[in-house]
Amino acid sequence: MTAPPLVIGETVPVDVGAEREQMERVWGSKRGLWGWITTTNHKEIGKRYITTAFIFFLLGGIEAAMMRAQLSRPENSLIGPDKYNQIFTMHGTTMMFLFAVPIMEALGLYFVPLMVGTRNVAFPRLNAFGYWLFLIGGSFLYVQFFLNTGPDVGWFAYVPLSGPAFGPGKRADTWAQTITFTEIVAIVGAIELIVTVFKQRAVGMSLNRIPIFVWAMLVTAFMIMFAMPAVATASMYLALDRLVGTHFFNPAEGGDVLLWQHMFWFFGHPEVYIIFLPATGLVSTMLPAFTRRPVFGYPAMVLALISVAFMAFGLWVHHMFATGIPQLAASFFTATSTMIAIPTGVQIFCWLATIWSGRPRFATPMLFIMGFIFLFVIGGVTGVMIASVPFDLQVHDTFFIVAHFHYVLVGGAVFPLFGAFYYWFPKVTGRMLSERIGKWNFWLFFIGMNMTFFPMHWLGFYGMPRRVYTYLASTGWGPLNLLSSIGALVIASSVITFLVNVVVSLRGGAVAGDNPWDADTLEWATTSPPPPYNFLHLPVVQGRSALWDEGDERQVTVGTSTERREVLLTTPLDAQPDSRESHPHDSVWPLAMALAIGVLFITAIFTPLALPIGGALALIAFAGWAWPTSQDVESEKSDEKISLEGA
Amino acid sequence: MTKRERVTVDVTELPTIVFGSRGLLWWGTWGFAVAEGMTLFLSIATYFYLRRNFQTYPPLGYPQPDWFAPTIGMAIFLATCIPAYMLKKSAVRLDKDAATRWLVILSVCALVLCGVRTIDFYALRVLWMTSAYGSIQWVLLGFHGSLLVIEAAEVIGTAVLFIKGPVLPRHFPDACDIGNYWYFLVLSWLPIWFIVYIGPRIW
Amino acid sequence: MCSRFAEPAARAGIVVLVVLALAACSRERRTFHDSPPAASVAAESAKAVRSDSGVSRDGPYGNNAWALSQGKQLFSAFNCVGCHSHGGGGMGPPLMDSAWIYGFEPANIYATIANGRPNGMPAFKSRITPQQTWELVAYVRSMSGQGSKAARTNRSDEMEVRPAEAQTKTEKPVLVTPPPTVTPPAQEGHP
Amino acid sequence: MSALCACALSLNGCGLDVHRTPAGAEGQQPHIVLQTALPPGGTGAQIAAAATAPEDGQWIRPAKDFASSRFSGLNEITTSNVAQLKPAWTFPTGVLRGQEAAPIVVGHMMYVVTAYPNLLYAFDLSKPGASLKWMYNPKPATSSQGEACCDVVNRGASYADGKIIYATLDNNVVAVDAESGKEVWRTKVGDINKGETMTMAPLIVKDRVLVGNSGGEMGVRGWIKGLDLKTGAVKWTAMHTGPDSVVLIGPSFKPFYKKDQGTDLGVKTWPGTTWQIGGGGMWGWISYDPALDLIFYGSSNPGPWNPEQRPGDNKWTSTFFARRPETGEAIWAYQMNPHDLHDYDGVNESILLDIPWHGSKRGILVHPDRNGYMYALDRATGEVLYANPYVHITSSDSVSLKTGELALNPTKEPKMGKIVRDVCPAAPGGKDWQPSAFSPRTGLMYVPHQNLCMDEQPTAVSYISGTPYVGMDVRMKPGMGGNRGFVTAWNPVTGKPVWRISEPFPVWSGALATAGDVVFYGTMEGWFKAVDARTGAPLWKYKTTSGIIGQPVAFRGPDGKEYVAVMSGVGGWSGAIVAGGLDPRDSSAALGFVGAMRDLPRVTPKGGTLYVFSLR
Repeated sequence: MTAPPLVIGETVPVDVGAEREQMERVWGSKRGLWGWITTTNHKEIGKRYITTAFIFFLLGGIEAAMMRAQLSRPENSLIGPDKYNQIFTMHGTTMMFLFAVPIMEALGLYFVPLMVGTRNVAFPRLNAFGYWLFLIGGSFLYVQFFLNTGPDVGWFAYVPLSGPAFGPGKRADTWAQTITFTEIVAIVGAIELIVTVFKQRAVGMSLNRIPIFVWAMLVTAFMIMFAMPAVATASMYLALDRLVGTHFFNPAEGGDVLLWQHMFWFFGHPEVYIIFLPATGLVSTMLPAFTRRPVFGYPAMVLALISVAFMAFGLWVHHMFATGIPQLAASFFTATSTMIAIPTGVQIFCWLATIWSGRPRFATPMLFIMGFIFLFVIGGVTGVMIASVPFDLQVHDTFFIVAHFHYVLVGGAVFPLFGAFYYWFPKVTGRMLSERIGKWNFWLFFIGMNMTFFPMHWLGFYGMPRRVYTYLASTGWGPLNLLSSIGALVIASSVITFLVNVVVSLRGGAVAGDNPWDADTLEWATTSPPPPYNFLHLPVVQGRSALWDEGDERQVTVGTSTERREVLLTTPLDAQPDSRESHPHDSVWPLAMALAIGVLFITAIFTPLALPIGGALALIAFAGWAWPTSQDVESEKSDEKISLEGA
Repeated sequence: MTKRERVTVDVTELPTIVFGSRGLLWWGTWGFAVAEGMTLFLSIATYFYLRRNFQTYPPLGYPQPDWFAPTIGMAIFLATCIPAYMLKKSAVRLDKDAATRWLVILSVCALVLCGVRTIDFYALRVLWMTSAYGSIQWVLLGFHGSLLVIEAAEVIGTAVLFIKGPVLPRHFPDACDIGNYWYFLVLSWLPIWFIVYIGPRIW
Repeated sequence: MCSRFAEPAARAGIVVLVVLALAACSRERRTFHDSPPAASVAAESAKAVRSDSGVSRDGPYGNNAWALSQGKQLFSAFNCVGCHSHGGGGMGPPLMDSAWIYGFEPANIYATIANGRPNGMPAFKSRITPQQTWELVAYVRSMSGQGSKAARTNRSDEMEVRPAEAQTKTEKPVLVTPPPTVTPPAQEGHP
Repeated sequence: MSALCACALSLNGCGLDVHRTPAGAEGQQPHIVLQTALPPGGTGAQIAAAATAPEDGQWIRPAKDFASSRFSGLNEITTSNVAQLKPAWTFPTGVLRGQEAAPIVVGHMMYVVTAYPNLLYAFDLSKPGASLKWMYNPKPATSSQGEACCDVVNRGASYADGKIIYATLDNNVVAVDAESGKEVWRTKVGDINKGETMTMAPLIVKDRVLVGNSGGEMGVRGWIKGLDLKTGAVKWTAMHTGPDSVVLIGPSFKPFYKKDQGTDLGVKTWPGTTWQIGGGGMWGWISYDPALDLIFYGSSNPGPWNPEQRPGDNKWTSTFFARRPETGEAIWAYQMNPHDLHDYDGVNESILLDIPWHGSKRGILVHPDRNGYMYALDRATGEVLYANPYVHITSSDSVSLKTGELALNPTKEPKMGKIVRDVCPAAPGGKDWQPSAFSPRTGLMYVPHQNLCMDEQPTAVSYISGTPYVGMDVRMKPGMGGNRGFVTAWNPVTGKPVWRISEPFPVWSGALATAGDVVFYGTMEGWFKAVDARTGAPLWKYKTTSGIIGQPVAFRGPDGKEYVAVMSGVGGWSGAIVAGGLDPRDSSAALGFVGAMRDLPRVTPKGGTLYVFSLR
């Protein structure tokens, strides 16, 4: 039963139950397993994405703990060199490719449609496909690891170590294919985000009004579009070298090993910002809720995001100072590496100004934000230090570097992420996380983090190299390593505290309500958890802080179909209503396509037959994906605006 | 859910079929084109990076690639912009018969070009496993070739849909975006054709 | 929700995993420790015979990628390359082809490397440890495509002088007699 | 379109490395390029007077005379009747390896040494069909086969004092009674366990049997020895590395150029003690000038090939020596390839000539070196009169006549971790062992040689006694023009080629010039060819059962007719792919020669047959 049509100026009646039911029917997924595997709802997929990525975080953490256990004393024989090689490679690969980038994109895929006030991401089937492919790729890596075929060449897999001559067996192939999986996943996610942000924003949400997290995801998505192809190309060269004997990295036949480093770091450095920018977006978006004021310097923040994104592509060579690059190039990249501290500093000062001028409330998310600022500044300072060539040459490949990038990545991304978990958990589940356990969680993490990684600066100065599975007692590195390992134990207990908090709160946490933090962004305008269609009536936005600027009444739009899935498209800059576009139904074909691609990539390691077989499977899945079902035909009929004979 | 809502915008009258940058697919298509274009750009960068490792190009002992057949292929490629253009025009007119016709023609073109691509590989006169020169030549060709094959599958699939299947209104913008992507395919071929077949004669 | 098909599926999954694990194990295992040279060739060869009847007819390392790559380095380090080139032969017979003079079983090749052969093959048992010898055996066999293809490499970081091991045709080994000692033939005079 | 199809076909037809293999060797016809006109009276060059041999119809040493002219004064076979040449008789030796030996004719007997196992056959030419009279088997150690770098060849025997004397692969010099086939003496002069072998043909000067060792690829230390003709006792040994005392450098040693002067250079120009395994064997040709009482020969390449493991000039490898035959004392030396980079041995033949030079007569020797230059040296002093390229050279730019130095091309210097491409000539050089001939009637040298280039990559190598000590991956390929062989007629007076015949394969056989103005040579496909000595025009050819890498000789039979004999049987370094059954897929096989010879197995089988031709 359709509700009576609303007209402009009318106030929405309180009783919208029938309309809700209708929308539930149109946008909801089937119940049970079938519904679970066919859904294209961005929140379902986003939740899965976040959970899967978090599980990879736990696995990566277990690997880290194993390494710390092995290094806790000199000449430890807990883990042999061969296993150790695999473990540190798995740790890096997992954290970078299966946790950090995916979880940031996953947060974007969950929250960006909510924050911009639309019903789903732009290409929902592509979104489902992306998740399945991520799951297959990640599982593939771990299955291979348990089959003793885990990569053992470091997370940046330098040739010639990872090449066919010195990387025997299939271990490096596993790495290369995992990369292929994750870069496809990242690129499709990025395209969805870009199109969602440009075309599906709520009416009135012009570009200068979108939440900073959305800005951060937009900028990140663009970075992914330009950075990921580099690692994709490089890993394709590597795979070709290894599987069919091309000579990209064979200097004897005109290849070049530095080609790998250039291409990898052309991706690899922006990668750091692909992880870090969403985290700053999270911070900027959470901060207003805990300081009771809009974030300070919105335009400066956005410009800083964009300039970081540009500069991030101009400093990859600082990873290669030890390769004997020309002095002029070294100077240039030293300059850019130092320069990127400026926009980053702008952001930090904006946050400080926001806190200074606001009324800060130190709930758990806020604690994580404060922790983030403290740790990230330390990581940033050591970053500026190693931007200088002579210093870098001294500490290159030592534990100093390990300390530096863990401060940047754990401090700069994991802390905001945990803050975000506490902040948005109520929106996703409808229940608050326990603040009491949360404080334990934070302090254990903060102390453990510093205990683990601060000593590593010293270990680096003392000359302890990265990636050695043990060291002699006479080096004197034992005590600091032991301290570091105890710190790892503290971090582990903190993460366990978090898991306990999740389990306890899911059962008996306080019920959250729509907007427990009294925050200003649009996702808090709907129920917790949000319905499949997100908003019954798509909101109209009045200002930068959507919920704070709307007054007593929320302005909404009407006129999108309730008979079929339909999204409202707006103009890219000013977000004026432009068209209504039908939206695809749930489908199993994205899963089928992901399986086909999975078969293609995985079997490609073993036989060139993978190409025709996987290609044929993908073709079938493609046909199934694109061919209109009777449901499509049905729902299209409800659109009376247009007919085939028309025009 | 306590806040009062007031309707201020009614979008009932908005169109449901839009073409070009007003639609989602246009953005998606160019999104992929940008990512793929970046990959092509990096492959071309690789070509020039590896070029520095050879005193002569092609390296001594390797024959020049044949340029004649690939250049004819390139001309055919350029010519296929016409059916792509006509396809776009007929799709915008929502003219199903014309769109079907041009899709079939474009399908034939795509198949012909797949055949031409096979000849292109022979015209390299080098195998990928003989040296980095051969490797990059093959990868440039192969990478664009895989885009071509995938696009051929899409064009043919859409043609079959227009002939056999239920054609929905939203398929017209889809067909239009096939034309857009085809332009990308042709445009990206030009630099590759040039550096693979003409380049070794120049540098 | 899915307990009915979960059990057989899980069982099948376990079987598949076990098979994969076995394949991956023999391919990816890496043995770093080593015993000194000059262990008894007979005892080592006996080990190969055991492994022939038991685990693998390709010798202890025929399917092991690490051992193959080690064998390849040893093949250069111990100057095997000088005589046999990169498999095509020279002073010594080619190793890429199907013809074997002194036997193609791992134990035969072990004995050849360790003890030498009368037509110029030197004995290496005082120089190369048994494990290294087995690695060499595996590599030598891989040159003609014996053993696991998945464990072999697709190219070297060197000048490309021959198709890589993984791209070499798998030959069917045949025994050939060593070059005969020459006996003067009867004279064939032409009027 | 047709070009395209052809391209497609060729790609399909030839498999992996089609682009490195020359097209259709079999179909390619040799062609001649006339480069300069030959004066009707010849160039004016003559065989060094004291080193000539009177034409007695015999052929008692491989090079015919001490001047190494390989010129037969017999003139029954001429340019006009050579087309009627037919096999008179043949003899399959039963040894199917490379046959490089020259048949030796003494009186009514002919003697032939085969490749390993170095059988010596004696034929009685006076019997119908030249029946086998006896066979001598020196029974060389079988393991010596594994120490010979480039096939188990033997370059022939010499006759003196009623004995046939030759060297076996396992380093025994044997003297066999020419009548009975009984061993007279046997002297072991080298050790196969150190990688030493012997393949050269001894030269017998007065009562000295001069022999040297092979093994520059095995880390041997090179030497030349003078044995007593009567007893086989070693009378002197001159090493090619080490202190002056063992190199037999004494007060009368007067090198022409400063770069070759100094004491104990055989030690000082090597790092550490590497001179002890530094190569520099002597497995090629020796000439002798009775007037100066000097022997002339070159030493072989230094070891290992990887030059980075032996910085320095590496004296006295790849060096040309003049010594006294009685005592071995060195008189002068000239190092052609200091710190040799590309296996340019100096062992090629030298032909002793007297030429008009700036208005007067000058006694020179002409030596086509592996490095691609034809050297004309003053026999008495070692001064370089000219050194002109006879093949395409990229490895060096020129030879300075002032300092005697070779100006290397720095871009072709092998460095670890690098691959050097297109080094011309390749490791076997512009010409390898295959000896040239000289005709006093035309005054031209007839030089059979090859046209190859190579890519090379040094690798670290450690010395293991008795195993190869090379440290270089090599991949050879055809040189400029795509053909792999030439026969070049060289004007020794002007230092310029006169005409040149292109052959698809390296011309790995020796040449023979006769007074009938016919030049004979064999090709690796198995053709035995006769060409006009003045123009190079093809006159006659005969297809034998296997590729020819032997040395043709001419002699007068007991019946008074002129015969031409040659061994057919492909092998040697260039033919190792066939003789050793090597795998053509590995272009580094046989030290890289297989890379250029992949199509040879399709053209010729193994063989080992003696062919004797005559008019009838």
